[in-house]
Amino acid sequence: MIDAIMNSSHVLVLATDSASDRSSINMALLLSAILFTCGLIGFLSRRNMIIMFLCTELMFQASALALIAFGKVHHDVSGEVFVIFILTVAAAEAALALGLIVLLYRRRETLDSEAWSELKEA
Amino acid sequence: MIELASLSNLTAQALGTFVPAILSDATSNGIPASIAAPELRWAGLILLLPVISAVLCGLCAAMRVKSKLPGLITAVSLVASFGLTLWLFLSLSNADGPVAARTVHLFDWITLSWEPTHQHAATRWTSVTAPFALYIDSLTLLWMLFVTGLGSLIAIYATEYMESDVGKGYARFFGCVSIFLFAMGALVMGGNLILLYLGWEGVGLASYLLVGYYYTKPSAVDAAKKAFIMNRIGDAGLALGIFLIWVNYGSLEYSALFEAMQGAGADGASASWTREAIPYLIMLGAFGKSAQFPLFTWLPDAMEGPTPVSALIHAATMVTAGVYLIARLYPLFELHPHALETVAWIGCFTALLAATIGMAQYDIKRVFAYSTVSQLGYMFLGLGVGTSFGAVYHVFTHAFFKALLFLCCGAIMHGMAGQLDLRKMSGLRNVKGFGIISWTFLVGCLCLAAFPFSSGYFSKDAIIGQAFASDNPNFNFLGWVAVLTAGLTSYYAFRVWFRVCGGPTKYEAGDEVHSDADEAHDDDHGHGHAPAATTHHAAEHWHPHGPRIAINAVLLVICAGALLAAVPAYNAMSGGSNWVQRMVAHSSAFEGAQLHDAHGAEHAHHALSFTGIQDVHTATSVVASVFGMAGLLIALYLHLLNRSAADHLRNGLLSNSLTRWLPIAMENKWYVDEIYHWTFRVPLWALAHVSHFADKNLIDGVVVNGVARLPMDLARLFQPLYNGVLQGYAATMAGGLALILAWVFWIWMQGV
Amino acid sequence: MDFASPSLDIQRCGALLADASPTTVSAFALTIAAGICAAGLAVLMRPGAQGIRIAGTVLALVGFAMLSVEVIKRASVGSEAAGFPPVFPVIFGLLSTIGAVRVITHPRPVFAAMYFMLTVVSTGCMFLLLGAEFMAFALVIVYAGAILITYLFVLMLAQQSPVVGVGDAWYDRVPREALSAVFIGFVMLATLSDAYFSAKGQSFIADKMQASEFDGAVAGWKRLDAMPKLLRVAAEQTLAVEVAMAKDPTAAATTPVAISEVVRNADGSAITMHADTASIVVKLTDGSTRTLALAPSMMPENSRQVGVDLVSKFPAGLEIAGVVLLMALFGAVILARKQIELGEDERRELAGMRRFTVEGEAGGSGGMQ
Amino acid sequence: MLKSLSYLLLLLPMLSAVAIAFAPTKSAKWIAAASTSVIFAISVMFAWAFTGWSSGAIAPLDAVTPILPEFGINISLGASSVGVMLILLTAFLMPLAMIGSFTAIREREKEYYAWFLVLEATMLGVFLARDAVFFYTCFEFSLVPMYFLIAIFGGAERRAASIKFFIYMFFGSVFTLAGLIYMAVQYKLQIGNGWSFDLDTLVAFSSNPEHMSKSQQFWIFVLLMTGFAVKVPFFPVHTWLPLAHDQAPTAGSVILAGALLKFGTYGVYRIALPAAPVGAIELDQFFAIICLIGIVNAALICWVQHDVKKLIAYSSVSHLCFCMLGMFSLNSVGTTGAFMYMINHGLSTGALFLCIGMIYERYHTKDMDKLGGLFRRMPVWSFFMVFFTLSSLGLPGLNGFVGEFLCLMGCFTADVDAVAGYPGLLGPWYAIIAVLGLIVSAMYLLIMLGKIVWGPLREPLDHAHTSHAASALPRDLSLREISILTPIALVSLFIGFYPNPMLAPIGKDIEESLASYPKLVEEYRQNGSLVWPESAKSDGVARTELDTPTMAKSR
Repeated sequence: MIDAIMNSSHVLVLATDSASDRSSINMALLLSAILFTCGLIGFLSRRNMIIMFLCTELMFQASALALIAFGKVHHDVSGEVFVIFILTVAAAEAALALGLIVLLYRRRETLDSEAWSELKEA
Repeated sequence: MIELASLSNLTAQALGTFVPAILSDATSNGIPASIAAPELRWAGLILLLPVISAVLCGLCAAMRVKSKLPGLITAVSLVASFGLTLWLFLSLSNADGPVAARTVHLFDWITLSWEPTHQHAATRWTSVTAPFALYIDSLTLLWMLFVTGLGSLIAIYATEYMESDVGKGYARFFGCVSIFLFAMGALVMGGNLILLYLGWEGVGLASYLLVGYYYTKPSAVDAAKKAFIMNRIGDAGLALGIFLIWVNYGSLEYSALFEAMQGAGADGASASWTREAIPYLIMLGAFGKSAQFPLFTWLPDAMEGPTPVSALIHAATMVTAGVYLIARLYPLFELHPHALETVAWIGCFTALLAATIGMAQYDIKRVFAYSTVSQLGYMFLGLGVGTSFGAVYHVFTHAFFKALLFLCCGAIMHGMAGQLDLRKMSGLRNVKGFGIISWTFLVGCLCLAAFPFSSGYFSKDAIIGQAFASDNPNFNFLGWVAVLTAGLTSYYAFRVWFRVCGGPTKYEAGDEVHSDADEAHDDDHGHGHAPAATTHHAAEHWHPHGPRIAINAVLLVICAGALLAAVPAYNAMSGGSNWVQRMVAHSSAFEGAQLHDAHGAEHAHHALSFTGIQDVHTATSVVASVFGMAGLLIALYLHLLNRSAADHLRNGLLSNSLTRWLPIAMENKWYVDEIYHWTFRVPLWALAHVSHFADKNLIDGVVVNGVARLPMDLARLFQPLYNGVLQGYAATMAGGLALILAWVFWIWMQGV
Repeated sequence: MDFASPSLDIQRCGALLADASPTTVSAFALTIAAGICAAGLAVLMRPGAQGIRIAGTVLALVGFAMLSVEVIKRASVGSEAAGFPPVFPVIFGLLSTIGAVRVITHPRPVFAAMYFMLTVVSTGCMFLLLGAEFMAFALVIVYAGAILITYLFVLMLAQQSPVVGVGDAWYDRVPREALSAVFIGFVMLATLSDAYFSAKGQSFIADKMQASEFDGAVAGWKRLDAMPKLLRVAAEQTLAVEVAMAKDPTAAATTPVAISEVVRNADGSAITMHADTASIVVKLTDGSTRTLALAPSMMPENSRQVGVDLVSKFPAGLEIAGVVLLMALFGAVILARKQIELGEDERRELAGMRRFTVEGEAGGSGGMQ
Repeated sequence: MLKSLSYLLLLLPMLSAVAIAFAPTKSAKWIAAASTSVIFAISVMFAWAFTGWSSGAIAPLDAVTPILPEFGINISLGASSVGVMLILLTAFLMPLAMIGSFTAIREREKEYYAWFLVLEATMLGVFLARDAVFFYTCFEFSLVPMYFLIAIFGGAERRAASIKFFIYMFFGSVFTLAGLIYMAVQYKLQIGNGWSFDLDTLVAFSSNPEHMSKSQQFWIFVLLMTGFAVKVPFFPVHTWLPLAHDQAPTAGSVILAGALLKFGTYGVYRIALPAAPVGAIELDQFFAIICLIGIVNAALICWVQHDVKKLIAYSSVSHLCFCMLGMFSLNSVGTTGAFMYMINHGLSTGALFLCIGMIYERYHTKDMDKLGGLFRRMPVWSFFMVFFTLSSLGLPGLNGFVGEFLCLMGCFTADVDAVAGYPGLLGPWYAIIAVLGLIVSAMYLLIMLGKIVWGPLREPLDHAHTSHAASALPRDLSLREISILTPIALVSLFIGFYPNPMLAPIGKDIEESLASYPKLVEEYRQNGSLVWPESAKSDGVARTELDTPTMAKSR
């Protein structure tokens, strides 16, 4: 039992040594950049409002990932705490935004975001 | 013939012989230095009484007094004012000696002084001071005597004349008359140019209010406006002149000013244009007020006012203010002989122009209005050729006879229900109640026509004689023009008299404009005229009614005045001295030596030498009398003996293509009004519209609103980015973010 | 805290970025790789034939591979050991990327949602690799379990089924302005990857990691300090281990030693930090005191650390998050509860009347004429 | 005594405004009338107790309340004799304007009167301020009440008018603020004993050749003048005025013409001229020409107006340009004239606006083509209308003349070729052109009189209907209205015949505050330029000191 306790610190943390730590951090950062970019591109180019929201979730993912990676860099768990907040916001947003999308859909019977362009002047 | 010669000798004595003696006296003394006379402060009452009367009239108007009380107040206060003036005159005049000028300081009006900044300006140019002070010399007294005298007489006349307006405009009328008398008093008695300017504008105001007295008549309102504006043009000139006087002579008070002017040559100042321009600017003011050539058209229009006003303001007193101004500043004009010559030319030209217009008018008041312009031209001619005495004497006589003529016109108008057309009246001398009018009218016409030995005769000949006496050939020419004008004057004066008073009795009623305008339309919705009532009135119940005691008495008194105005001249003929001349010679208007060096009255050759008469004044009177009699005789033939000949002549002129312009132009006043309208008013009016347009559309529309619109248009430039689609905004945002990131990482951070 | 002001930090980061000379080359390589990725994505975005799509996929994969290689190469900067090649991060990264790409390219929203789930799960794995177990599971539970399901419900409510013969809705098939979107994305990706993976960025990360290692440990011990029960358990275990280790086989029958309390300093802390070890002082039941050195494994696990941090450092944020959720709940209820009322214009339209809002009227501005 | 009175002058209007806000609606107008009357009484006491009449110096009141002491910003009060006169004018016009609004304003009375009292506080603040920031604050804050007064109680185009008024003014005075701040910053940098926003200190500082170079002076003058020029208003920036006047309620127009426009002229006199003599002298002819264009242009525009109120508004432009022409003759005579003109314009134009307001209340039109011959209907009103028109066109014996005369005189005495005189920079030609403006002004004012006062009676067709509906106003003026106009008329007459009590203190004041001018003007006249260091020592100092201490201090 005691041995198990002594070695338990390595059980879940797969990468402890500096170099492999760094390469997974790097990969995480790269992934966050890619996810964010994909989310951005998707948000800009997809017309379906649901997909657009999905893309914002993608960007949330990216930022959560970056937060955790940098938390790791700084040996600080605040990054993870912030991810909790992100999750909160994402959940709240999903609840409201999807409700709104449904309402919008009922109005125009379409999910095309271009159906809603009253903001433009003249 | 012998008798004529002896008479002319007497005339010569009266007009000429005393001149050198008095002149030498005056020149040696210069302008008598003024004496501060605080003991004469009561003279301020002469000005204060009309003010009090004006205030009381205003109160009467406010209390809606329905009696003749305002007239009474005014008459009493003006008579008291005249009495005070007379008292002042008597207390100041001693037997023969010069009346020294007195200055009476009443209170400080405008005072602004500062430390001298130039060494050589230690005494003058250190203040702009215009106290409410009186400058009393013989010229002032002369003027004030006839101003207050005629003023009170005409006020008495008006108490009856204006009676139909009792309770309506009566108080207003007399209030304005009082204001006029105050302003005229300030103009004449003021001890500095600013006070003169106050009076100058004040009489303009009174004239404005009185000309526009029948304010429901658009023509009266227009006439009032025109009078004020044209005067204002002149006033602007006067104001500029006053400023330049200050700039050049360093003071505005007469006493200091005359001193400065007499030393003007010696103070070493170069003759800058500012100095040269002064007399011309002053002249502009004088011509505006005295209705001379460029600015004369307001005076005939001003006849829209009630007739006493025409008599008082537009014949006797206010219009002579220009003459007073130049006479008062004669020392200044003597420094600028060319300016004086200009005065002469313009005066003479105006005299002729106005006489020709007067010949062709049918409205008798207008005839005399043009006659006033013409006679004022004579006065300026007199000033211009160097006889301020002649000018002032003519002012003096003219005040009486022209006031008389206007009052007669007014009485006729009063009695004939506003009739003024000389074609519609005839033989009034035989109508009951019009006798006094007719004969006093005749006296007025005789004086106006310079009938030998009338007052006008002496005063006019003093002017024309001086013109002929001059060495300056231009003046001689002007003299001939003046003589011709004298003939024309005689013609039109008697044209009126023969038409109106002579011939068979015949008349039509006028339209009662002056008295019924208010009465008929005091209902709430009346606009303009109520013709039905008037025609009814005119057609069935109308009879001419002669004036009552006040008008008749005043006519007689003024008639007597017009006759007695010749007394100084007779006095001079009989070996005494001309009182007017003495008064003038002891004032600032004395004729300086430099004007008379070359051409004394005694010299052998003058422009009229061909008549064989040695003395120029005698010669003048002979020549002028000939012209005058000719005019009279022509008038007699055309307008009394053979009236159809006049029409015949007119038709003859009209039918001849060469001459037809003459009567048309004369009857249309040489189109001066129209010329002014098209050369000044219309371009200015167009400019005003252009200004308005530019202000509204260019400055405000393009520039101001343009600046305000700039951000908006700038925003419009970027508007396509905001196409309303969510992703458009998102793309902009993301692109911006990407750009910022790229800039931060690739450019900004590289530099740190 | 070290980062007193964020601007300073960015500047320092920039300074680090600037001094290494090979960055120009590597930045170029990264940009090229990002460009290839973008090209591939751009091809994939267009609805097109199968061959082209395959080409796009290949292109994107190549780009991804180049990026990964570069990134992994960079990880060794500043450390001698080459280390074990990071198989798991690459695999999860690839999966996650494929999922993300499919989310934005798949014409059917349901499939997109499913791919999104793939992304979420593999990102969760990435979290695990980074030692954030709690967040990894939370992510999967909240996202995959809750949010994604909501999406699917909404898709069911709103999405029209594909019409036979026509296929999916046109707005799902045809992306709008894909090229410009991809370009913007490319700029962003290139910038970010350049910032992260340039030599300076890498050495910054390495420095930071090294510098903050001790601080991280200290923070961990502090959190343990804040948890008295756990501390006591840790103390007991350590004591037990120490006793076991020091147990003299000869002294078999000694009375067991128990801890009566953990001694705290004047400032209330129990753990004392030395160079790289943490120790506590405990008072034993027999009245004696004893200093115990805590083993690294005694540090509380990730979930506990996050929990303590959440309540001790961000209580206000926590409360606000709760309020946000509550409000979202209300909002969702209100939105879902009743039909939204038709606007003025719609009602007028239904009644066959003219619309109220006239074109151009909305832009009318008062003000200066 | 003086100190407490000055505070009272500022506080009482504010307190009354608050009182009105909480008082019942019915009593609002009575509170306003009473408090403005009390303020007038206080201002008279203030003038009575004022000690600077004969010395001419700006009399500091030792009333300093620090606001931001580390920046030297205080509410410090003081007054010169000129300022006291403007205070008197403002306080005199306010109760009349308030009483004049009794029947005109029937809705939202509380707001109306409260805003007016706030406005009065700001106006008195401007004339009392001795601190640049306080001055500017009051200067700008006056826009707020005026904005609401126009926007709520104005005519048909009130929105546009109020917005234009506000933005235009604001735009201009931002430059003035920049000028003031520049002076203060330079003071801080060069003197080095901290900040000061005291007007006298700043003015003395910046007019010193050791501190400000020629070009600095030039630009300071330009900056300061930009705001003041809009307020005056000078020629190309005057277009807000007709609109604002036209749309403002009667009392608003009265106060706008009577006191607000004087901010500009007062600012020029109090700050711009003393602070930047070089700029003033070098730009003198430019501004004089602008004034001339303004005089003639506005006068001509008046001629073609149909709206009486607009006509008077444009005449205001013309008159104020005249006033500024006098001031820019840069000598004692002209500047004195300019001051007389300011006061007299306030009285006569204010009274004209009141008269027009009375007509508007009765006929609900200001169109001269629809009104005419009102003498028959309203002789008392006509009397006042004619009276104030004459005063406005400068009839001697009424107030307008004195200022007009002295302004022109100022131009003349400034003649270069004259034998002698008080030095100045303009010459007769300026005055000659200005006189044209006088002629045209007589023209349009008399045309106006001819249309509405004289002539056959013309009334709007629906007059009978509306007059019954509107109010129980009598056909001619009521006693209340007469009692508003009579004091102004009496004051006009008094000033017309006895301006001396005003002339002497103004002259003294000018000698004090423009003390450096005679010498400089003389020098400029003789050399065509001024001996003034082209670059003062400030530049180098400024650059080194600008970076460090100011930034640190502002943290």
